[in-house]
Amino acid sequence: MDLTLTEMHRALRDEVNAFIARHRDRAPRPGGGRKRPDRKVLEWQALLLESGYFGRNIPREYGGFGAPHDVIEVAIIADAFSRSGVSPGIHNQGISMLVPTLLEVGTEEQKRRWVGPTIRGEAIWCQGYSEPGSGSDLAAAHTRAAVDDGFFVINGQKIWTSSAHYADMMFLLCRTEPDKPKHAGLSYLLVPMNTPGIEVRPLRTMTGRAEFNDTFFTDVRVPVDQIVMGRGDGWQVANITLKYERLLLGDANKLQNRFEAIRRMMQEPRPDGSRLLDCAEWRDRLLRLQGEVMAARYHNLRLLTDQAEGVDSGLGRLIVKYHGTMLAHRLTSLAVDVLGSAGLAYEPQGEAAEDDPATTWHIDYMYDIGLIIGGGSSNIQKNIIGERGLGLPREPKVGRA
Amino acid sequence: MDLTLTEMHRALRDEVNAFIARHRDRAPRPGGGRKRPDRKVLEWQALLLESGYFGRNIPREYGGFGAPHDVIEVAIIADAFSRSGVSPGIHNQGISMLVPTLLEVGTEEQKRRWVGPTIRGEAIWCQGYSEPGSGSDLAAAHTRAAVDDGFFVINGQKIWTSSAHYADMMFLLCRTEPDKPKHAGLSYLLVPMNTPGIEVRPLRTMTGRAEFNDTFFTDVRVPVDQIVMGRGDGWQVANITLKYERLLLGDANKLQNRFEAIRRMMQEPRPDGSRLLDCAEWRDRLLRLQGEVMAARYHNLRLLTDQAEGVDSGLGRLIVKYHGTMLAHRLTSLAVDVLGSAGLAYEPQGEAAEDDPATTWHIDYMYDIGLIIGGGSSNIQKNIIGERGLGLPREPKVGRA
Amino acid sequence: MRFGLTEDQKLFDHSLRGFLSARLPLDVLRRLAEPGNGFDAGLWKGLGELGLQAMLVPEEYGGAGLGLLDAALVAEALGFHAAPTPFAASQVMALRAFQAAADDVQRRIWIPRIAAGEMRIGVGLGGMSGQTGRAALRFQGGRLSGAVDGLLDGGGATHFLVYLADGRAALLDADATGITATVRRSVDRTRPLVDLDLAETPAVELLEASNAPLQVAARVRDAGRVMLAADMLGAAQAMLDRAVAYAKERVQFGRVIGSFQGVKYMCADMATMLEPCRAMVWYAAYAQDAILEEAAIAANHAKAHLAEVTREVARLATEVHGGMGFTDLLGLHFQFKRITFDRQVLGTSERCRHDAAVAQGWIGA
Amino acid sequence: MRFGLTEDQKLFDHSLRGFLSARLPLDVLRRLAEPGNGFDAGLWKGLGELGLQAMLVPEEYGGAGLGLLDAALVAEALGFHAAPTPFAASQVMALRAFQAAADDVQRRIWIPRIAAGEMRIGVGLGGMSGQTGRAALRFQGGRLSGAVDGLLDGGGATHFLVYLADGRAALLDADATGITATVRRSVDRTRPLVDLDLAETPAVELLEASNAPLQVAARVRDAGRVMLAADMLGAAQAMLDRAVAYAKERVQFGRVIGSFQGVKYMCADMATMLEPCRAMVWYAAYAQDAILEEAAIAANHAKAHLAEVTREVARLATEVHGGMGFTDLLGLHFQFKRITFDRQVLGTSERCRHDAAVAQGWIGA
Repeated sequence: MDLTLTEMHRALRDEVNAFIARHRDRAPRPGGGRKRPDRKVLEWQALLLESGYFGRNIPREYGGFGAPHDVIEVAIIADAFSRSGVSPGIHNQGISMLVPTLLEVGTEEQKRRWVGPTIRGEAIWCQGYSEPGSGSDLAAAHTRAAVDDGFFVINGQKIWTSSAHYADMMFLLCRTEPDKPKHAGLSYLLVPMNTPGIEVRPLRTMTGRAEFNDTFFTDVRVPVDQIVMGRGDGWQVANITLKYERLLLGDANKLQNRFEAIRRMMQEPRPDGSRLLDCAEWRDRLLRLQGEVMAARYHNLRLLTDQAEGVDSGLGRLIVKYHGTMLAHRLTSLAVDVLGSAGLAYEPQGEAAEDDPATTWHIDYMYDIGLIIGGGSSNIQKNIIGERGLGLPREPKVGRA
Repeated sequence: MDLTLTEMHRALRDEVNAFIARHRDRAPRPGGGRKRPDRKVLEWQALLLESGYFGRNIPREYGGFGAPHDVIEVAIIADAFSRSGVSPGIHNQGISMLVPTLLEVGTEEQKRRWVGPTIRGEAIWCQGYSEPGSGSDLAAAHTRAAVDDGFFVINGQKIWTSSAHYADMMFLLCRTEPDKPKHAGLSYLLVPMNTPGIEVRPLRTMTGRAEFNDTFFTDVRVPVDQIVMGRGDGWQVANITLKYERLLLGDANKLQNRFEAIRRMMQEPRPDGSRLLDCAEWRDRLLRLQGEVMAARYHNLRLLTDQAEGVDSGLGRLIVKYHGTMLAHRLTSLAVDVLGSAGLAYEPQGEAAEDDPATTWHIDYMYDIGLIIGGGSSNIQKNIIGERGLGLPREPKVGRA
Repeated sequence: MRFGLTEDQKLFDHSLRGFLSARLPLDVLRRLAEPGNGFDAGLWKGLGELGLQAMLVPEEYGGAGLGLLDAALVAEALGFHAAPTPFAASQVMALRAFQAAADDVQRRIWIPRIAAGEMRIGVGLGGMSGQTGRAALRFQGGRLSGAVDGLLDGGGATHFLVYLADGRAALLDADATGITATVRRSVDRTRPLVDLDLAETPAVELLEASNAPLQVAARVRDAGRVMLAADMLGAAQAMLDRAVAYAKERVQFGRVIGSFQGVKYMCADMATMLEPCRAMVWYAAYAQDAILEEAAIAANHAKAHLAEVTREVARLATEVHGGMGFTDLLGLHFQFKRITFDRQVLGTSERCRHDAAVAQGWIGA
Repeated sequence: MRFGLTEDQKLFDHSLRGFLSARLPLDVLRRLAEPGNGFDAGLWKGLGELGLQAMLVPEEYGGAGLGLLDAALVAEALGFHAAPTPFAASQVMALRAFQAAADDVQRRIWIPRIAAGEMRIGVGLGGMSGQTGRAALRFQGGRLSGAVDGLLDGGGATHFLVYLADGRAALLDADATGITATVRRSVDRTRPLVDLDLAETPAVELLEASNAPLQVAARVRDAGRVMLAADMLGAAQAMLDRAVAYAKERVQFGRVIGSFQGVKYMCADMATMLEPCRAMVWYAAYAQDAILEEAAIAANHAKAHLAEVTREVARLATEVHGGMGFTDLLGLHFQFKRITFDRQVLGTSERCRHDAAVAQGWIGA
């Protein structure tokens, strides 16, 4: 255990803070992610990459900064951006999920072709996993791709493709070997979204917004080399991507940011001059959550260390998604209660409405349930934790119900 | 809905209160149940029976008071004894579980023979259900009874027999039809505990006390007419008994008594003069539990009405054990926290120690977990609620693991 | 003598639910909810024909003279179907305010109009309810100035009943001079919140015939809290019923998902939490009319407890539906948001529990 | 530069656990725990040989100069094995009190004796810790009178360190005149609570060399809270490990019970709650030495959070074992009671969270 800052760490911290102070006017609003990055976002991203505050550990040959892994450095940078409220750069599915997957199992050519444009925000990816009939049971995917003259020809339907309406590319899980057993018949393809035969229809959720899409494939042709690993390896690759998705979904920095925002709300005087933080029953509720968020943060530091040292955290990693999404929902539950009836006003359609903290908390209160369900529902997570994490036996197989 | 008191109800209330005031010196300490009732307990029980404050709705020919069912009357009597802190009579497994079972499916002769002595506290029963290999899976019982010359000859072992060391009788679930399927091979026998071949060994629990026993059967002979319903009907009879056990375990009056006791603790001034009830975080915790206890109490009134009207409450009844035992444990959790370190002193062996509220709360805190497990664990309860209460499909059968 | 519904109550409940079920299929609900003002003239008329607007009104004023338990059954059914119509404030709280604090003349004028369904009354309790938002009113020379936020049942209202800090209540005509009513569409599209800005608005009536106006206001508030508890009960029951039905149908991993203990236990947990709530709501409603010494305690605990339980049920029922539960498609979210709305208005759980402690004399007001 | 244990720490942990595992099989634990005084001379000697008594003592006084993170690993291992021995108060809190508030002479006399394992020091913080019970002491002319309840590590103690209300601490010889030490066997048979009655008992030393005695006392208390958090972590981890092992073995309904989602999810829930607690305990311990501005917040939250989580784990792990978990037979209850004890002493969760709020300046002390 060594969390003391070396001279170099102190220098980095000062440097990041100075960077933020000097350039914060050039930064876009934090958040976003529901639209294609605009020029301001792209320029900011380029500046962050060049300064080593984004993609810090990604090798230079793939467009990153190429610094060696250092947990404290990563924590220092995240902390400085979080406290200042300045955008830490783009976080989308391509960056958080596809890039680490390619770095882990992609070919040299795939890494050179895709990592750079993706982390620069130029190539936007969406995820083609879930289907109407297979939500939790991803490996039951029916979308099929038959080989014809050097091309995969894709037919089928995906749902929950979150940025399909403006994405350039999709990483797609589909069935290429229909004669093989369920898990062995899948492949992981990289599909340009402008390929003829792809139709994207917006999917409205309980929040009132259309954060997701249905995506339909009719004879969509992609060259056979647009595959990660080999034919029939799709389930393996998809699980690597899911691993990164689940870490993203349980993100401790997000929990910390939320907690701080709620604390600030409770510290603000209400119309009658009193503060909710002075009411012991409310304060205790906040404190309980603070304790849980702290545990999540320190746990995250432990995982980052494991990652830097090339150690698989095992159980410690497997719990993150379930733990983080449930805790996030409990945080937003407190937030909406703090807002009381004043938080109910809600106009989700307008761009401006998203700046209203009350509206945002209520969107999050619902969206969090989507995150509990998405990326492997809580029950799926508990299966994984129990079976892979604790070594408990699987549910016995039964015949078709 | 009619909870208004008629003139007759008011008269009953006054009468009960007057009875308590007049006779309270003759009443034994409430609780007990870990020893054979002594003369004082038996005399008090006789007085309650004769006055119609116990066994009120049991027909006269079986030794009860024979009053028609009336929810309000039952509530009035329970409430008066609860508020006064005076013993409402004996509650043991014979009275709460065997008597209603016999009244439901026993023969006329069985009712005449056993109900009276049992409710008078003269005949003490213990329950022979669980076995070392079959805790949750009761129907897997291996204890067998073969017929020989007009007798069942019993061999095997039961655990969790709670008053076996002083009981007169056991109601025993055992396998009499080894060739039939699991659930169809059982019978429900009434076994005198003084029959040769029965050995009782105390079983110490986590509380430090021996509230239960292991009971061993070696060639124990009971006449073949000592059976409730017929051979192979044991699982059906056992389930009737379990129904009453589960209502007993989730008892709303007990929850209410506990809540009131904790409220009184929190209202008492501490050494520094402050009261825990004035600390909003503690008060809110108590209030949350008060709300839950209220829901349980009103729900119980609803069940009593159904019972009086001969309606099966279905789901409403099936949830009682799980709901009540979990809530009870949360109540004792608050109680031990209220006591703080002062509650830790613990001498469970002495008789006097049981008068110490601190000790008692810590015993209950652990014993409550036993009650969550016993009488069908929470998982078993959730299966029952889901399958019988909500009509969800059963777990598919699989071959031996 | 018995704790349960009468045959009459069961029949009425049955016909009301039949009506709502036929009248509010999902596509109609979507259309009615879109404007978000919580009022539809056709639905209002139909509910009037079923007797909803006159049910609590004493017979002498042309009503059915029923009690709050009957009203709770209505609120539960409205919550179950997420019906976008005024009721809790307009037909229950406002009527109770008139009964307890109006003088004879006022009663004779207004109560028959309520019974006839001619009035829809948005009610604002301001700070007394524990709601957040503005609540600063001046009453002088028969005119009201200032602002009060978050009136209930204020969409499509003909009148507003607003409480002053001293417990008196002023009845305003929705079309009066100096009145600006902002109807705020809420998370729950089936009911809005209304903010009033008042500039020398003339009061039609002032309800001040009670000797204990603050106590009367608290009773009106408690009646409203019971109605919201019942509404939450209905909405949560609908979500549970649908989750159970979905779990019996949906197949994953080659099995109906309800056969997995994971899903089964979620349903069992919901049922275990929710089932005792029904008796609690009944009791709390009944107590408002018949067991006055327990009325405040029961009402406050019912609101708080239902809010806690139904929040869990709302989440779990959505989870059982998986991704589909999170979409707009199934319309499950109407009940989800109904629960959210009920929880947040007329005081959050913490506030209601605080009021329950006050009602028991544990602490000062 | 890294968040994790060093190779040295892992080795030490491994050898300590090996020792405890060999030394405390269930039958031995039963025997040692029966008197309930939390002390066994043989075990004490063995742990001394492993270096437990000198580990935190600076090298200049004959110790190993390790930090609180090392001590937390020890506390975790002791909790895992429910070891009936003084440690948290005797070897950590007392030593820290000497380091922070003893003068040079006092240090030179006493700290080497602590390192040598010659002293076992029961510590009483009285009201400062949030413990219930008596805490009224008068100090006059070098003598102490009055009473203080609930000292930790007081079984088999050679000395007692008791805090006065002003934050100074008096060291008493256990055999001194006027001292009555009542060793109360507790729910947790592996550690007792000691009540002291004092009548003009001479103090051996008075620790008063600090300029901010109340702050020092709070730091001693916080170090104790971290040790208890670590102890709970170990005890809960032992219960979880055993529940998982049992779930892999026990057959019901023709299947290993761990293959049922019902049981599997209980285990998954326990692991999900407990796993992040390990990093929290490490951080809280490390912060006491190296990140002083976060030390109080981290210590108080660690104690409170671990208490909440391990209470749940204790119940769930017992439930997974079914009836067997409730018996005395498996000895699972030793860890259950260890958790109970740790939660109830040095301040309950509500108190620790309150102290965390104070440490952040949210409210006054």
